[in-house]
Amino acid sequence: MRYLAPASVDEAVSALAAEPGKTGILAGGTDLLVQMKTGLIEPDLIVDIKKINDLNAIRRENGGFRIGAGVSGAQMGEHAELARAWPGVVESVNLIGSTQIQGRATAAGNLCNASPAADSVPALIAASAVASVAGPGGTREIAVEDFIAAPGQSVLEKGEIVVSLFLPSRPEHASDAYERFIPRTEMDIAVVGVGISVDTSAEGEVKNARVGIGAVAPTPLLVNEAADAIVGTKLDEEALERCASAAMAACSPINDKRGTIDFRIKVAGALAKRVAKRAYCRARG
Amino acid sequence: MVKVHLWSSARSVLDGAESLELEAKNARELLQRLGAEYPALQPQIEKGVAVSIDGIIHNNPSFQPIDDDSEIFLLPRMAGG
Amino acid sequence: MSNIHVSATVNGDAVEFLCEPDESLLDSLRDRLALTGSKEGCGTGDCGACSVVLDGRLVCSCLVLGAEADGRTIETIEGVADGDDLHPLQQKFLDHAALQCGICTPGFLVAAKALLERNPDPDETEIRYWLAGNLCRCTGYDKIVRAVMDAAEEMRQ
Amino acid sequence: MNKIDDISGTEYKYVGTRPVRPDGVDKVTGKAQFGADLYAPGMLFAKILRSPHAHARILSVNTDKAEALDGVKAVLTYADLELGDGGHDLEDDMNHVLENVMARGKALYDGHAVAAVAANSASIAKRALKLIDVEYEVLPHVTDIEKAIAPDAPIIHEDMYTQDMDPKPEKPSNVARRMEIGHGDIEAGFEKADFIFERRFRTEAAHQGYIEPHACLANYRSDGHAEIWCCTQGHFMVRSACAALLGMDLSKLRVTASEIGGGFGGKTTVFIEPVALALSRKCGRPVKLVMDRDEVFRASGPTPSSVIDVKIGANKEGVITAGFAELWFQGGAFPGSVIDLGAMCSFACYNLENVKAIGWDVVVNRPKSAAYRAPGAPMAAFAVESALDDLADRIGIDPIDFRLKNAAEEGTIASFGPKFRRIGLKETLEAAKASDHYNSQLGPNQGRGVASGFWFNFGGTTSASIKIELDGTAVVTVGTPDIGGSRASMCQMAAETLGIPYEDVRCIVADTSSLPYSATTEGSRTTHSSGMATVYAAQNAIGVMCSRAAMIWGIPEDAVDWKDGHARPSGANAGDFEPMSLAEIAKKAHETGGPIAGHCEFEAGKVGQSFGTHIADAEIDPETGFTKIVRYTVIQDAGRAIHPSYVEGQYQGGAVQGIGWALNEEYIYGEDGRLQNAGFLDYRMPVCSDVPMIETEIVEVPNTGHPFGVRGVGETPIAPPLGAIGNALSHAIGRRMDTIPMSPPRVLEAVNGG
Repeated sequence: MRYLAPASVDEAVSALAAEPGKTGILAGGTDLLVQMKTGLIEPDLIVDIKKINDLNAIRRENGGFRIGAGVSGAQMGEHAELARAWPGVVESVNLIGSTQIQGRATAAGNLCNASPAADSVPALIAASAVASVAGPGGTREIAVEDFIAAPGQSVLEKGEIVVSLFLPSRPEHASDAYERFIPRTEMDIAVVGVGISVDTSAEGEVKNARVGIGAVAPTPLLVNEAADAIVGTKLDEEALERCASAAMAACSPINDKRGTIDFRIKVAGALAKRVAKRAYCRARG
Repeated sequence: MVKVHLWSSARSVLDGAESLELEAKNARELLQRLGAEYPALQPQIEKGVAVSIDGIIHNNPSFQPIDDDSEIFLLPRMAGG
Repeated sequence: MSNIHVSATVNGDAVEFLCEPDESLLDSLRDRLALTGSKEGCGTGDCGACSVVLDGRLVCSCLVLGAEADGRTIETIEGVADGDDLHPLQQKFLDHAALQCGICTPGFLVAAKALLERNPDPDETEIRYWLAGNLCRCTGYDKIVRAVMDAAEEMRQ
Repeated sequence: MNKIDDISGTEYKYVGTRPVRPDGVDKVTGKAQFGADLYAPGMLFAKILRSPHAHARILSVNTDKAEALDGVKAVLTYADLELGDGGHDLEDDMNHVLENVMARGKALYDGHAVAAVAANSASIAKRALKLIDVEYEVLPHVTDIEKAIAPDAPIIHEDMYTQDMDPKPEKPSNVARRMEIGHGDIEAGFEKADFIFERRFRTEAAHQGYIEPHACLANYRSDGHAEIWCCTQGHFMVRSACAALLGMDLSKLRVTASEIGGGFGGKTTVFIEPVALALSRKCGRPVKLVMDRDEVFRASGPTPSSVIDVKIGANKEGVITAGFAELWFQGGAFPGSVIDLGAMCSFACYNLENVKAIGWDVVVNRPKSAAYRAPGAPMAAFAVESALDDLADRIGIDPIDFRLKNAAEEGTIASFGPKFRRIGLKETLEAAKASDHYNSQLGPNQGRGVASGFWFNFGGTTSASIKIELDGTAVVTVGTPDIGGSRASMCQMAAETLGIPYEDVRCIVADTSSLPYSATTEGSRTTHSSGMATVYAAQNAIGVMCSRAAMIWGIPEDAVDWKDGHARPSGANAGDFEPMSLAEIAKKAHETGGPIAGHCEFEAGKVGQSFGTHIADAEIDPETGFTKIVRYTVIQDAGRAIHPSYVEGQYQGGAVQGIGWALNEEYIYGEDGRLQNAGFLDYRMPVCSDVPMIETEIVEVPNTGHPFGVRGVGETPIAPPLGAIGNALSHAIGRRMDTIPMSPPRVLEAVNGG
């Protein structure tokens, strides 16, 4: 295996494209190195992107935020403006694993690992986040909800890397939240994860909303029916029930070592209500 | 003579009786006499048996003294963790 | 596969070592630099026994490549004490019997030191959530949390 | 043997205090050397090839390509391990140990070792494993107890017929053995009962969860002598087992115990040490073998899983009239699960006129189980303590009063046979009843549970020596590896007996060539047995020092006695001379006959059982089934706490292991018979933020058989938690929980009336 730490995106892309064998992109490494240790993958080339300076920054852009692919969850949590604007996205990356993991794991890496239960993806979907990708054929933008093709598989072509994630600007009275269910209080992979973003009118009516749900289908889901259930309401109990049942209806989970089908569906409903309320309260300030 | 209480699955050998009488001055002698007089118990004795003398359980019974009024219980050998 | 030459700063000392490209920083510290204080409990970032501080950031050294350490600074358990003077955390762990077998203790001390450098007055909940990535099977965590609180109080004086 | 005058119950200078452990500095500075921390010149790295099948015949193992790989120095198959005689001092059947260390013709579980390689680097060894061609004939498997005992179950050992059955079975089966204990007439007892509780309970297998994977370094020299350096609870056991498995003379093998990163019973047998030694013998180089975490889960020694039917009858006054339990334990692919201990523990806490427990030892396609802290007790206590809780509700009696009314005490005929000597169960129940915790208010969705537990505690073969240095300090040498801080207790007991400051005593754990045989650190025996041996060895040394003082004073030897660290003339010569301190005597040692030392080698007996009672408050989230332990209290009888901090540490550690087992820890096997959660991510042990502070209360009912009144405390703490938390959740939900672990899906199902 060869290890490369290029200084520019172009250098990284050409190295990846030129490699005939298997490649691995190293940002935080908290998924990649685990898969290498357990023999799941044996790359012939690893490209470490952390020496490419402009991937390690969070910058304001058109009122939103451009988060470099090398930015760790801990750095996102320490960025006061980002945490104020997108508390849901920030708490999703600050729930992954432990303090030690959050010091390394990146939102982009979490997205590229393409796990159905990825913590950051439901929140990124709710936030209408867009991934900027560079590759041999140039750059392109991919909405996060279209990024994951199947469990463990993204839509990236050979030689492509995620350069940054863009979170759009926020109108007034808008906010988001993320919560997941795990049997312990830390360290587990999400059994169910729900991210919800809402914009509200001055009077507190939900103008529009987006709901992302993880670990209940082969890929994290954008569930429009759950969002529609609360648009035009002030999040009364009835709207929350409709949102919960829409969330449950969208689930097609499996039985595995982390949860049963019935359990995941019920918890998805319960979490949808809680996360909607939290996002709404935050939006109302 | 010493009164020896057996654990219940061993009692099947004595068609249900809970205890028996034996001549023995120490644990080793007791087990040798027991195996001689009740051959059906010999395999279990060889595999390992604990002897409780007046409430103290000896996992590797040997020359611990036994006197006539000692309360003797035979138990499966015990391992700990 | 050919080895990679790495020069880094470990506990304030300049070091150089060769490592295989897919070798973890934990293996480099232990097998190349004979710093066996960091321990491998799982190799997958789930137990925290290999915790080190990399450029000021608390990480699991089993989930960092040795090659990544080039040009960077690393602090391990061997650097926590100041020569023979134990760090207050080390002394409090002993005073409170906050360790039994001691295999997880290096990871806990490195993680707790990183916490107190960020937040000199953490409450019980903050300590417990910050240390949630460090598994201990012997103590049930009670005396570890008390030792960290006690050390924090002493260091605040 | 020295005469022990009964000094328990008096106040001491060091026993009962909380000094800093003598070996602590190395452990907090990262200098302590654990199993994987040793390197040797010319050392090779080894890896083991493990079966991916739960049950398969091994038709052939072709190692040619692996042996040809550059950097590979030795490849091992089962043919390299031939059973010699020896290992008679061990409880395990050496044939089973041999076959478990490396498959002999049949892979019996996912992870069963099939071959091993030693090479210049770990990565070369790993690549070599892929070049070993193993031809398997996959067979049907079974990993669940109830399926394994069904008539049509696949048979794991064609030659296994259930022992101790009447009549003798003709067909082989997966049931290795039946056992039974008890007294009285349970049918008559059930007749007299006004209330009867009957139910089946199940517990899944759990792992000890020690953070240090098994690790060893073996060095077989050309002169036929060999050394092993490994993390283990018993290096004398490792020596006996390895000598037996390699057909070596015991005297040619020397084993040194490294620091041990947790064991809890899981390191009381051998898994990789014989493999490393055999590899070293093959290539004449030191070989280091360290397990990965997934290997620890798939191929070390978890607990049995269990199925337990309990039936208990009690009358209106709250007296238990009959207790019956039938327990099925699977001990993995080999006979020898701890079914005896489980059956014997089930009713151990109670004074029952009519009691019976039947136990079945079942084999399945899972790794060979090993001990896990009071092995068998947590499962049995979960079933019985749940039954008592249910009966108490129906009788309308407080759960603690119900236990007090039936509690075992001095003179009680134990359900497993002998009469109890003085024990402290009632004292723990009284303390629980009076505790602030038991009388505090509960919040919404919360429930409180109580449970009691017990462990036999052991003595066993023990050796210790103590030497008095010229500078008046002392070094205690014992043979029991120090897992939980026992070196501190040894130094306290030695200092107290010798009458010198605690700081002047060191304690080391000697290797198998430097101390006579000493049994493993297990069975909560270390502070009891090594402690006793340390006191006798110290008294032996005191005898020597008294004779030296007599020589210096020119008075008869028996006219000197010892008090507060000084020799003093006594009897006719009392007051003739100023008392002479240990330091003064030690300084003149070489003039008065040579170095001063004492030793003791004996079968430690006079064991005192340790009883405990726990209180657990649990809060559930009815919408998700999440359970939070909001308060937990451990009350246990230590006889006499030598070092209260480390006694509390055993209480807290055992409680949190119990919390993990009760709520989330389990072995999950797929339909393919493979372990699905072989890692700390999905084998969910409690993390720091999962649990509250664990409150403790040390009850002290001295064990008069021990010089300082010690009762071993290491194992009892894990017995009550499954029952206490099961009862707490049953009250919070309003339905009896009967399956461990009580994970969120199961709690949610119970909340929704499932």
